[in-house]
Amino acid sequence: MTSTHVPDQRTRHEHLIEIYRKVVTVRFAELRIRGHVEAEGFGGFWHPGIGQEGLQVGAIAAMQPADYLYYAHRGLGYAYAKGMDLTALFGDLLGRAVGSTGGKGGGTVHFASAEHGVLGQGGTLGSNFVLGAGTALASQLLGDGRVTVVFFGDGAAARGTWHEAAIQASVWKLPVVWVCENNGWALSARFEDQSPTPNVADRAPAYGMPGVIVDGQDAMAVMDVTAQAIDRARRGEGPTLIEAKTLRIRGHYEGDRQPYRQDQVQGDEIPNDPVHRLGEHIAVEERRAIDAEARRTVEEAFDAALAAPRPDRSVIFEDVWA
Amino acid sequence: MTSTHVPDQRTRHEHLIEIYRKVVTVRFAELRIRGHVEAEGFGGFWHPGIGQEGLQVGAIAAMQPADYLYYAHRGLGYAYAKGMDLTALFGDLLGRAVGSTGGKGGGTVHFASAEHGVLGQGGTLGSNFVLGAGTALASQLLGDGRVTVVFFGDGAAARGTWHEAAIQASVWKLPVVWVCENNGWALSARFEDQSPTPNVADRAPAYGMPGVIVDGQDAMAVMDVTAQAIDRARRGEGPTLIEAKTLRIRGHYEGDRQPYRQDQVQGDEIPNDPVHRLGEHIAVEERRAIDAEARRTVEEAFDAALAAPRPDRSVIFEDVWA
Amino acid sequence: MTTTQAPPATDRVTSYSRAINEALAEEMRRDERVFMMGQDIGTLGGVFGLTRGLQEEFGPVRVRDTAINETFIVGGAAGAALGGTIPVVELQFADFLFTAADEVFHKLAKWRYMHGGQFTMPVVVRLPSGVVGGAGAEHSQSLETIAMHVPGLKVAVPATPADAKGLLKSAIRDPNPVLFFEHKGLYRIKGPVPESSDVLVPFGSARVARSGTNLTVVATGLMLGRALEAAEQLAPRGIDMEVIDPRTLVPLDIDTIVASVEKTHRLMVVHEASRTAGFGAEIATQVQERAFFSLDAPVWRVCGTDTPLPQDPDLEQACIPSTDDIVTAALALAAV
Amino acid sequence: MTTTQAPPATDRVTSYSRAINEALAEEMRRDERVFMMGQDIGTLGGVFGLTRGLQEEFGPVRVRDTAINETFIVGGAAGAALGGTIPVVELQFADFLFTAADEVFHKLAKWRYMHGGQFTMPVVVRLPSGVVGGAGAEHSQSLETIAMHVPGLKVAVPATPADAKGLLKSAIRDPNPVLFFEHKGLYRIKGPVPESSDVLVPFGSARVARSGTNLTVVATGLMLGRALEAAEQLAPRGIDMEVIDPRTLVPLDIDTIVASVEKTHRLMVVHEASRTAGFGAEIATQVQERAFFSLDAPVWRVCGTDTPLPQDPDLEQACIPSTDDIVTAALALAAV
Ligand SMILES: Cc1ncc(C[n+]2csc(CCOP(=O)(O)OP(=O)(O)O)c2C)c(N)n1
Ligand SMILES: Cc1ncc(C[n+]2csc(CCOP(=O)(O)OP(=O)(O)O)c2C)c(N)n1
Ligand SMILES: [Mg+2]
Ligand SMILES: [Mg+2]
Repeated sequence: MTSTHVPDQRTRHEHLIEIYRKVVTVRFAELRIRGHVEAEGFGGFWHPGIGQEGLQVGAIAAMQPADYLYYAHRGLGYAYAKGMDLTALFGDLLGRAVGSTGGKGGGTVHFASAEHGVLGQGGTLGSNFVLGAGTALASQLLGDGRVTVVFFGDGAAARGTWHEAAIQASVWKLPVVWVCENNGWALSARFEDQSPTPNVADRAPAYGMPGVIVDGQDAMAVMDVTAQAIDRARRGEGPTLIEAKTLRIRGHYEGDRQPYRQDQVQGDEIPNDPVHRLGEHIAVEERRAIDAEARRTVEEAFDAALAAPRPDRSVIFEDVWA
Repeated sequence: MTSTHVPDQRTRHEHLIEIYRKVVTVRFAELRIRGHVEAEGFGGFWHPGIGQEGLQVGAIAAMQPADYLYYAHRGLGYAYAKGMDLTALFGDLLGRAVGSTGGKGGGTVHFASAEHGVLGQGGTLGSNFVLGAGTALASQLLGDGRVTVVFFGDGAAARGTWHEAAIQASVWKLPVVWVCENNGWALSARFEDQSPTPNVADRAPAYGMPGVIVDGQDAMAVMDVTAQAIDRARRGEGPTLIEAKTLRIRGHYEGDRQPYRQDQVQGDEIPNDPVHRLGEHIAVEERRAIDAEARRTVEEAFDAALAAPRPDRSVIFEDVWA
Repeated sequence: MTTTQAPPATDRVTSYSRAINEALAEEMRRDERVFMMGQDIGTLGGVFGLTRGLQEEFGPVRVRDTAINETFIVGGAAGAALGGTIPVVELQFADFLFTAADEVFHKLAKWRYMHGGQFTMPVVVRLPSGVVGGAGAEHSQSLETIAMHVPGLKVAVPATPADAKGLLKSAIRDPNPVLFFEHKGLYRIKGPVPESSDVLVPFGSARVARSGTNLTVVATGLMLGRALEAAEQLAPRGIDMEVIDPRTLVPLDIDTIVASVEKTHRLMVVHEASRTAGFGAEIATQVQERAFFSLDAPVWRVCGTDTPLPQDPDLEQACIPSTDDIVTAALALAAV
Repeated sequence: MTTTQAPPATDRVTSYSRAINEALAEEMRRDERVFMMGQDIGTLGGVFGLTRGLQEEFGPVRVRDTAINETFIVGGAAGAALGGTIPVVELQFADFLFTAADEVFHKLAKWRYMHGGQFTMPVVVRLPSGVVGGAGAEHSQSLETIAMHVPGLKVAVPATPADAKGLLKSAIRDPNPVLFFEHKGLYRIKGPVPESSDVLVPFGSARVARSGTNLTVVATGLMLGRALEAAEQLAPRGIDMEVIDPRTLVPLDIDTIVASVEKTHRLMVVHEASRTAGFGAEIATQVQERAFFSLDAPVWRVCGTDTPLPQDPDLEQACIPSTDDIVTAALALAAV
């Protein structure tokens, strides 16, 4: 894979550094949240994205700032990579007024940032398929040149909304890119037990679109295929289905004891760790400096969020109506 | 295609005669209904199946009596072919107490016959996908050896219920056969404008199932491919997607003036008419006798239905609860 | 349709469906961000003909025929609204709310709230509703109450051509999602409609369709005409009915209804939707909450039966209130 | 949970979730046609643990893990019922009724009717319902009223372990489709449950959970406990509340409620679902229809707010009635 598709004029190495910085920041964020959940408990459900940060950050690295993002529920890597403020993200998680949702968040949150094109998430899996296609339709209608990227899991790929959105998006050549994080599990269901084909990407031909499989632990490779798909979408050639192969390291939610799981990966082992894969290409000193800064950024943001006030209960009546 | 898959010991020619008899009976029924609608008007919507009778009868000829049927909305060929009484079918249409629904029918009816395994139809397109898979699941659970056949149109194939049902049916190897009547139109929408692939059957590989295309005007060919699919299903090897290529001769409903339509076929022309295709193989005398009998059967049944009383209005309170 | 006011000089008489068609055309002319999608709305002009001529005027890019994919029609509209457009979509039958229910009741209704108010959701879903003669149990329902129960959706139920036009224009300009229930049985009725393209009917303002003194009747959609007919039949029998059409259920102009009941002391709600847990119950409850001591009798309901709707056109009429049913009930209620 | 009767000698104390689990196991043992499907109900035993141990006992053929396909879970159940089995399916959250709404409100509710009564539809859909602490706007709703409005569905809303078990067993034996709303916030509560596997709680029989003289309160699910707590707090203040749990909304035992109101002359309905067009309105309306002249005051409602539910667990509590809210309202209503 060449670097022709990277979205701006920086060198490939500069990109790698930037991606590493984000991946490692998300990693520290993941660990910080886990620590908090383990120590303090948690209202709601936190779905850790640890181990999947590389593909999240890699794919988003191929987007333009104005492009639209519908993220999935596994972690906050997507939103951070798209430019959202960490304190706002932690604030959402902790139900603080500084959260991007003004404190309505908490648990499996609905981050959003109109400014960064982070359009949110539906709590019902697969609803993002139709919304994402619709946003791409708006871009086509307005001629604004934006592309919409929609993340989803291997489990969500079974929802009928996929079928309805994908057929229409393909026929209308909508500028949308679908990124499947295939981590092998949908809660307790193994992908291999619930899919008639070995890969989600095998379904792409039914929709007349390219299906691309990529190693989801290789952030740079994910960036490259996503960049190609985004280019194609922006050229008006329609959607692409990208399947990033990854692995769910932890339970479905933090605290899930995974009684259903017999595979090797347990606890903290991250095979083919995207942090290490990227890190290998960076000089040790530089990497240490990035790591230290990332850790500090996370600590400061988390502390700021923790210290922020909770919203007044009256906010429940806000934002029902525009 | 050999005759190995015909479901019983009759000769292929005996089968052809029987299929012809049913096809021509359905044709007369179609014409009788059209005449009635044109002369008397009609409460509701009648979706003519004229020109598509060959594939409906052909596919059903491959079924065993105990097998289950979910039909589509295009005519009544399916239900008649599965053994239902014509007077009951016309009675449904005309809102008579003799209808299989006891008079609740009328217009786009919901025929049913528990006795003949005719399980009905959902008024929302595509709902039969999930119901059909479910009935096949019941057969798998009960080990009753039955197969479920589900008819649907090229338009209905876009519904998400297809995706949800097909994945699960394939993974569980449910004994279900999907028969798509691709007549090129979904109301005013051309299939070619709304499908990312040239054929519905092109979508089968996404679901790990065989996709078979057959000339829907060739009733015997449809019987053969359906018989193969049913055998496969009965053997426990899972579902098959059959696409029968046909053409919608008339409007979407009787009375539809089709302002959206520019293609050649108009009015009464039936290219590649399944009646003629079958008829060519039958001696003229024999054919005439069958035709005469079919016409008489239809007339008698229609008259009987017309003469039957309408139900009392009190039936509206029946059958809400078991 | 009986109305008490003569049409003002600047009105002309047109049909309910034409009025809707005009509203769509005018709003699309006014704002380029408005677009439409749905099944068969383009070349065909809609199964009920509501969008006729619009694809000719605005082109196939702004008037789009979709596949049979209600989740996309509504969910795609939600996404398109987030992307800066104003989608006006049609479900071919209001019942198909159920084939896109997650999109309607979760995405449209809650997206703004769930994401802390950062987005607006200016989507109109047009919903041909009610019995039309033989369309069956899944193509004839009146589902507006469900929309009323789920917070975040505005709900319009126009009963006249003027209201259909004026409310639809308001709906398209509203930054909130609106479920717009058009009654299929009213598409052909005619009535006065303002000439000007600037006349809007605001949401949350009930219309007193007939003023009276003995008994208040609240009715919507197809039932409004029947209630007005019933009123004419009852007048010579000494019952002077006030007939109120709320026009929108969310927001609901309960003040106008309460004021009427304070005058008449008796209330009857008439709706086509099945009786149990229909919007009649909500109106009855709010009225007794607010005007309990003004009521001389219980609030009564004349409603659709608690049954699915049969396919047969005659039986289907047996499932919804007739003018006679309203007359009979009114006589009985007046006597309580 | 406070109850007025001491548990009979043959009861033992167990949890609401255990009671449900027992009902499932007993009915599967009793009738081979009963099977279950849903997401994560097999190896995991359900996200809320309700089906734990059942796949071990009955095997993966009768306790089946599905993909994420709610239309199949419900529509497949409908088809499986037509094929001679008795499906008991789980939607992971009651809110997912909306991802399978066509299947629930059209297929389950109307198939028998549409096809002239030739088929029965013995399907139970288990629906973990209500707020549970941070599950958000699309995982916390109380949607039972919608099911009440669409004819053809029975609706159970058990509030105690005994009722959860007894009603679920009745539901599985019922030839009609049943939506079984289990309250997620009650899964861990404990209460007396009969030892015998033959004890059924019939549908349509309300339970007087506390008898009283001044004020009738109707409450379901999580609200029942809060109403009973409120009653204890109010007793010393001179208000003797009668608390009634209808247990099923379809059929609804309105007779028991009306009889109580004829004694107390005041009624308050408490529910977690959003206020507008919730089942409180239906109960209020039926009561004033039938017992208008027995009422000394309007029927009041203490309900969930007309807002989506925020994700935050504390804010979410602000959206549903607390014990304090019930106490305050009861004091005010008693003073009307
Ligand atoms: C429509 C719907 N069904 C079920 C759920 C419950 N649920 C939440 S996450 C999840 C598993 C998702 O698996 P996958 O899509 O592979 O994402 P992953 O968790 O593996 O990242 C399930 C079943 C839901 N939120 N929405
Ligand atoms: C879910 C749903 N959407 C829309 C409709 C309205 N409708 C009825 S038939 C039809 C066209 C169906 O086309 P196809 O499936 O190809 O069948 P055909 O009429 O060609 O036999 C449409 C859009 C419906 N009944 N259900
Ligand atoms: Mg997964
Ligand atoms: Mg077709």
